[in-house]
Amino acid sequence: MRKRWMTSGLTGVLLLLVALTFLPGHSQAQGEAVPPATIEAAGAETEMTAPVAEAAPAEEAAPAPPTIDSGDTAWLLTSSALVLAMTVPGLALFYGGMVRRKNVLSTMMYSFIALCLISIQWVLWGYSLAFGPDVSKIIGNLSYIGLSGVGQEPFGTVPHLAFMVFQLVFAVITLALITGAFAERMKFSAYIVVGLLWSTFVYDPLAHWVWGGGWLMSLGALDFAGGTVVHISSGVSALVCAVVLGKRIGHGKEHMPPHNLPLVLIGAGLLWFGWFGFNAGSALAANGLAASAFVATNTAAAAAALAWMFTEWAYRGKPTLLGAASGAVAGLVAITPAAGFVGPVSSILIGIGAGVFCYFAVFLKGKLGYDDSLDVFAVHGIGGTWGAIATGLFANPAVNPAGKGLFFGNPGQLVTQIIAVGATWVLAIVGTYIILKVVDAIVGLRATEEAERTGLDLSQHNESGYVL
Amino acid sequence: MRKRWMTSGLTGVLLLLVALTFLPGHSQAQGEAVPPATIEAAGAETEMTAPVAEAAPAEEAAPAPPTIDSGDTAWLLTSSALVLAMTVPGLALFYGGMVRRKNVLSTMMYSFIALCLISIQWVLWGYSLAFGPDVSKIIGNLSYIGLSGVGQEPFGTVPHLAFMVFQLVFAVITLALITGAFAERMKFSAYIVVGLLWSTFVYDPLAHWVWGGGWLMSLGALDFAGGTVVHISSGVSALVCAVVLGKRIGHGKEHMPPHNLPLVLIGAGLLWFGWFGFNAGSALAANGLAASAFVATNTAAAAAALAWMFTEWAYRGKPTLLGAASGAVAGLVAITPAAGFVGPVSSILIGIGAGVFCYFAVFLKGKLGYDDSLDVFAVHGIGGTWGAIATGLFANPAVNPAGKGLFFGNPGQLVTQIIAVGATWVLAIVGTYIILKVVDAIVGLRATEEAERTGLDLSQHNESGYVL
Amino acid sequence: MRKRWMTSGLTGVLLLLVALTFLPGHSQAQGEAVPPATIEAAGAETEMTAPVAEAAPAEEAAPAPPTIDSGDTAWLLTSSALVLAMTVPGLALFYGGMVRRKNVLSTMMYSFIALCLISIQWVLWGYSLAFGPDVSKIIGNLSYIGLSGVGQEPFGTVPHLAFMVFQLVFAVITLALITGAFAERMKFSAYIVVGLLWSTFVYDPLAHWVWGGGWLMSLGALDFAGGTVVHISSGVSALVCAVVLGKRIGHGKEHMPPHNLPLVLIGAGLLWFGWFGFNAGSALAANGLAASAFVATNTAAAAAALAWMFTEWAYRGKPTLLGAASGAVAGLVAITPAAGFVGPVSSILIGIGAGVFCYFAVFLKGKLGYDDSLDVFAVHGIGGTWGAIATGLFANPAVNPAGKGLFFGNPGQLVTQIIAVGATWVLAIVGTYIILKVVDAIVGLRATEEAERTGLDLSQHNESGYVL
Amino acid sequence: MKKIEAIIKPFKLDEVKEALTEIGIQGMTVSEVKGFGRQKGHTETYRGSEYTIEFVPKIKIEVVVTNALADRAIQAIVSKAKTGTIGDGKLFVTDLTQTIRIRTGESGDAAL
Amino acid sequence: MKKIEAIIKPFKLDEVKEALTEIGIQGMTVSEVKGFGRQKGHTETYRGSEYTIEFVPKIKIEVVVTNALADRAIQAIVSKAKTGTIGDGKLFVTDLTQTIRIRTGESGDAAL
Amino acid sequence: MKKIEAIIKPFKLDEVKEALTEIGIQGMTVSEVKGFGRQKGHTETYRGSEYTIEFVPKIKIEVVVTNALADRAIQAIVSKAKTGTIGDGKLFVTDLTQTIRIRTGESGDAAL
Ligand SMILES: Nc1ncnc2c1ncn2[C@@H]1O[C@H](COP(=O)(O)OP(=O)(O)O)[C@@H](O)[C@H]1O
Ligand SMILES: Nc1ncnc2c1ncn2[C@@H]1O[C@H](COP(=O)(O)OP(=O)(O)O)[C@@H](O)[C@H]1O
Ligand SMILES: Nc1ncnc2c1ncn2[C@@H]1O[C@H](COP(=O)(O)OP(=O)(O)O)[C@@H](O)[C@H]1O
Repeated sequence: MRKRWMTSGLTGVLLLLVALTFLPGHSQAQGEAVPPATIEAAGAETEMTAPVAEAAPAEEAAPAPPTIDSGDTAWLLTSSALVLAMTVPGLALFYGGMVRRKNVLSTMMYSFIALCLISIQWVLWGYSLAFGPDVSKIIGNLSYIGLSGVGQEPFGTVPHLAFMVFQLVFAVITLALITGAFAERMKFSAYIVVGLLWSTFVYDPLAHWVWGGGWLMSLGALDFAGGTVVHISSGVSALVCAVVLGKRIGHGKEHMPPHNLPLVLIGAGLLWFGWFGFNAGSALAANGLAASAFVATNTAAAAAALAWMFTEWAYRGKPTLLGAASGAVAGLVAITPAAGFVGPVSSILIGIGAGVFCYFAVFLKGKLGYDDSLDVFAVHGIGGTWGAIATGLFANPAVNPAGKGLFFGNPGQLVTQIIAVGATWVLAIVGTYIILKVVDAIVGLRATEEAERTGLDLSQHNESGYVL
Repeated sequence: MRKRWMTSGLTGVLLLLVALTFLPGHSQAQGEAVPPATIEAAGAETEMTAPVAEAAPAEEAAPAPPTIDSGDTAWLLTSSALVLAMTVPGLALFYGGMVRRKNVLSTMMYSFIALCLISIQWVLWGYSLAFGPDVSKIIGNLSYIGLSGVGQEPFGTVPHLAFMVFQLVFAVITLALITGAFAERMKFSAYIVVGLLWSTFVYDPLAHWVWGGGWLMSLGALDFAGGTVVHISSGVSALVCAVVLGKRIGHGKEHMPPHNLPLVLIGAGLLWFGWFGFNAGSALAANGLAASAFVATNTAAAAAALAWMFTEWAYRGKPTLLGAASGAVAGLVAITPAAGFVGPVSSILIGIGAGVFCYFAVFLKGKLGYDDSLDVFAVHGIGGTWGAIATGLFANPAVNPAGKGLFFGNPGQLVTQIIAVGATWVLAIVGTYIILKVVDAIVGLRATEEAERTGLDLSQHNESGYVL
Repeated sequence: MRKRWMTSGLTGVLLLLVALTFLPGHSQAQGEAVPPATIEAAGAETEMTAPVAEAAPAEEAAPAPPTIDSGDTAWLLTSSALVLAMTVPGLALFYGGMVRRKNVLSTMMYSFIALCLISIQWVLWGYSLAFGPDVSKIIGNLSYIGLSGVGQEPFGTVPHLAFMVFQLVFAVITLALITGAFAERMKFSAYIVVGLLWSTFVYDPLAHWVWGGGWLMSLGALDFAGGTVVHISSGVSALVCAVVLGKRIGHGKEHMPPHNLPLVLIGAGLLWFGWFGFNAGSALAANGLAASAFVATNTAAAAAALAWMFTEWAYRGKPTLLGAASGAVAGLVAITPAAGFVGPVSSILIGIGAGVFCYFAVFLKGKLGYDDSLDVFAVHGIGGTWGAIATGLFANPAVNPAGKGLFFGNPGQLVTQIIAVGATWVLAIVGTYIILKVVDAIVGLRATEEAERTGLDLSQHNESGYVL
Repeated sequence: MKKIEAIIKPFKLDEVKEALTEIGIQGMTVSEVKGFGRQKGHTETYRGSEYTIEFVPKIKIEVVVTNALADRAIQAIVSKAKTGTIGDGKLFVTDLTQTIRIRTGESGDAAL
Repeated sequence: MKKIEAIIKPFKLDEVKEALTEIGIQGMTVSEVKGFGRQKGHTETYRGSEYTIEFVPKIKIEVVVTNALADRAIQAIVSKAKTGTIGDGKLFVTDLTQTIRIRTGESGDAAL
Repeated sequence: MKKIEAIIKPFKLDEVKEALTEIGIQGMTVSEVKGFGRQKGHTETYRGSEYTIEFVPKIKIEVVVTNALADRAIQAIVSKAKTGTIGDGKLFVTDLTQTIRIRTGESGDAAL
């Protein structure tokens, strides 16, 4: 039965794709065929959609046709690879090491499949929804479906496809981040459906709002590399997941220590490493701004790791590796929206805030009693919110003329940031809640009690992590 | 005895190298001294040997002296580092996690030593055989021995040494890939000899045929990043190894599950990450074509992972992490020859084909009864063959004017591809078979039964993987 | 008590930072505001401080204002990320896998905290001491404190901040390397203090001497990427630590095998991978010299791995994975000072020397009886010394006109190299000894006997590496 | 002096331990074992081949008790370890001839 | 009721298990142990230092059988675990005073 | 024939092993166990939550000896495993009814 259903499903998909390949309008041939006028339009649009476009000082004045810069392209391709490595193996390890041994594979699988699913979703329709020509400041239209019209032509100073794939890896990791909230209990089949829906109905619109020409972009909200789009959205959605799915069996009674902390450290290290692509790559060029974002990223991560560690040392008597690593991630989260707008000393302050606030958010979880397995909300939700607000405080026009925060004389920016944060929270809560309820009704979200006790590795995947 | 022999061997090698350093003709000094005429010749040759050379539209028209482009060089150096990381730690982990605990180190050692051995072989003579000035379309001559004449001068838009080292890491991984077939049973000393011979007598000529100005290149065979040279050659040679060495003790009777799947996932992740260097780096420039190859690579990997996973789900009732990871690798293999010639939708189809075909190839192995320990043939042999043929089907001149496949009106390309595939199969089978038989006669290929039972880690290396 | 102390400490630091952010002189605003004259001065200084500056043939002749090259910037940012990955996760794994299970986290933590601490120290004062305007050829002045005046403006062909962060990751790894000597027994709190003092009073001056315009630079000592600054300094300091701290309990009596060799191999692989950034990045440009350094790096690593392996095979009867991996690291160490000055064949010889000398240095340790837990002195101290001297032998002006060694007719270079080596040894021994004695007196260096027996993971961090 | 060995389901360990301490037992020794029995194992699939693993993870508790306490201890273990489903495990009792506390050299009941 | 403990070579486990089930034994408990004995261990080398590991990996099988079955069980184990080379292992038999199936509370022969 | 089981502190294994070989005992079997007793465990902290782990890692030595050697063996173990601090462990002795060397089929004292 299932077999027949799957086979025919696959066949259908295949036929569709074959059609897509040969439909004249959808062939990538377009890439080359784009007339100069269209290219210039694309160029102009770049200036509009690229996160740092506002930084370009002479955008109106220079009507020279856009050309590809090999250095900028090298950096953007490198950055895309780095961001991919954040999800797999980075996040897969960070999360996989933190669960119990019996769930290591299922937890890693969530990240791995996020990469696979969204890589296809983004190419087929996600990019079009997020970055396709704007419809009412809400969503992109469908003209880029199957990457029709997205080719090797310049988009700013890089090939359009390079910009597309850089955005793709952001969409991937955002979904993967959420999985830490429901690790050790969500059914794999439900996850696939939830993932596709969430990315399409929450991530894609949000990316459009902030980066793709939507209303938050028009409002002037600053988000250099994804504080709202990636971190608040995933962190808040994670909280919704934790609440809707309920606690793991034994939560609060049984001891559930991380089964493999060295894996967690490899993961944290790869996240830090890849985050340079995430933040410094968001300059979309290999220039001074990229270097500045690079430095802010590193500095904030270090400061936050130390802040978490010392806070824990003061409150619990011992500094821990997991604490330091969690702090580093919190700092990376918080600096994400600010990376291209603040100097190194501000980034230390943002980092310290992240380390302290996120530590107490984890602490509070214990009091509030929901079971966000791997603290996605405390780290990404709270860290992202702090970062988005801090951007409104610390943005320094000497670093980037496009951003001027409260401390540099522009209180309006803080208000804009708060609006952006609020909008993201609302979209994430409402969108995620509806999706979960629908999928729960149709497929069921949670693994059975027996499956959960045995562990999801065996019950969902017929595999064991280790034979040692 | 052995000690004395080794010591004097080492001394001999040392003296030779010292001689090589100071022989005027072999000093790298040449690099700087090359007269303009020679440089132009080298430039022209670039156009001939570089995989994508045909893409250059105006090669005859532009007699400007070649210069180094910093962006292209940055990308090629980055790509070389990425491809190196595919072998160590990437493949070492992918393979090392899949064997039994008692063989983890010996399996990793195969990859690590492939890197060390071939790094020296390539510098001393391998590069010269593969990319030295052509002799009868069969092999390079010896004029680049010890990298004599290979220096910092431009080769296309990158330093010649950068092109050399990019090719080096390809030679490394090709040998390392084969080791999955005889893991858990080949003697380490035999492996060293087999590795050196195989690389010299199979890989180097083949690289010359396809990329270095040999007969397959003249014929117009398309292989963007190594479908024939790397994957078919290693996959088919792996099959020969599996058959010649025979089965592992207990094969088919004992359960031999992977001992550490998280390591396998780290490995798969690093392979995916590094493959961007492999494929997009093969554009030899940071341009639109590189971006296009990057996107095709990612898309095919994702599609193949899903295809394998759903196929297994349909046939076995559960999706597995090892299946999804294997599918991703199969997709990466299949897109390799096509990466710079096809658009994103075609790459989805190529990926789906790879996932399904390779899954069934693994399945068939069970029926045919040979023991290819880690399925190198099923994944690289079959995946590579499918990719080479698919290139002849899907190559789209709008993506790259150098390639036009059957579906775009050029059936001749398919025939050329089939010839290239056939030639590679023949060279790999014959060459590998002869080498194995010779080494078996002289050194013996297999570890003793007791060594195999104890595990190769202890018996070959006096080490244990873990003390947990 | 401790809690209150810590809280008020944190508050103090915070206030200081806030002050730093808004002090006009320290704002990064400067970056943009630098008048052209200053920029040119910075440019000139670049030529002076950049390791390869001497290679620029026409430095006086070309008064064109410096501009940022996107390709060079892309490569330097990529290289910085690569070098960061050498410490975390690279070195953390290399060292973490080699200790006993009960100390895996504390050992990894040393590396992780080196990254966090020095990332802040360097931004606040370290960079200024090392690369700030020179004071008496001994130390930089404090004008770059808090990165005041270090911004997006060009420094050579890259943004000044990119150069700064590239140097930062070198300072990080140097401290992290030392930790292998006292792993499994130094108190975590003592380590933090020692680390900060060591980096400030040993590393920063030494970097200034060799790269920042100090007396060794004036003398013409060659150190392309850190043979003296990074490897001799860490290796010799490691020896001092091993002697001052004394042996681990049970050393020489109990068997202390590496608990997880696959982690060691991942670490070694990431070190190799990252070392391309370390050495080829030190060209500060994506050019022929970078390619040449890249090739020398790879070749020496491979040669040294084989040399160590064959030496061990001859003397102990079996080749080991740990031996091959250690050899590769020894080769990478030895080629570091020479990477931009020698051709590929010389780098084979340097690699072979490294493999053999470091093997015997480890061997000697056994005889001399000090307990350098992870052989930092044998690998980095001896390997670095050999590399610095070898640079004086093999430096080939055809590779880089800035370096001419004994074998190319310049015996004076060898003398200079020996002076540089000697000065580094002296600074490292004296500085480290004083720091250790001071910290021992105030905080105490060693964990208690019970803490050491239980393992530092539990006793210092309340954590266990694995629950398998 | 009796030695009670019980093979139980791993997630029951905490409950059993508490029940034993409640009746005054101050020590026990625990190890991880694999059990084969009526409870069927599970299937694992690797690259399309299926294997059945017949061994199930279990915990073995060894507790030495005075004759006086033996019955209550057995009772405590059996009642807490029971779920009523296949695979709950077994309990075996042996006589000991001697017991020593290494720290003090005490023997017999005093050693526990 | 007897408890048979056998220390055997790890790769013999499957054969022994089959032989036991063939004679009608439905359960057993297995654990990983390290043995020291006449069979010499192996040498390990780390960075040039050599160490001899004297402990060899072994499998311990514990199977409780009725007195009636004991001899056949012993016979089955000894014949299947034997390779004839040093290190084949030992077999020890103890008397049990009580046996309980936790799931049902059955005791004695019915508990097996 | 007696079976001595001793639960000891892990770092004492080597000394105990040597003491036993000195008095002529040629074999033993060792396994890793977790002990619960008077010795308190340790605290672990993960992301700010603290847990107390009550089980302490121990080594179990099982050695079968002839009745003649039993007392000296017990003496050797107790004296070498003792540190005098809490958690040194216990030693238990059981009677065996049968012993076989699998390689040869020898039984009784000859099997050891
Ligand atoms: N004869 C036996 N000897 C030793 N251990 C046994 C024996 N029979 C069962 N066991 C142990 O008890 C566990 C549970 O037995 P099983 O037959 O699965 O269920 P139940 O005890 O509910 O009948 C087994 O996994 C095994 O560890
Ligand atoms: N006296 C003993 N008490 C407990 N276990 C023993 C004893 N002697 C041997 N063993 C176990 O039996 C295993 C095999 O013993 P060994 O002397 O190596 O070979 P063989 O049994 O062939 O004589 C040992 O590894 C150990 O686990
Ligand atoms: N009644 C018992 N039955 C089985 N094992 C026991 C018993 N009491 C103690 N043990 C074992 O002995 C170890 C040491 O016991 P403990 O009470 O901590 O210290 P001590 O033996 O010094 O009094 C425990 O960790 C446990 O493994």
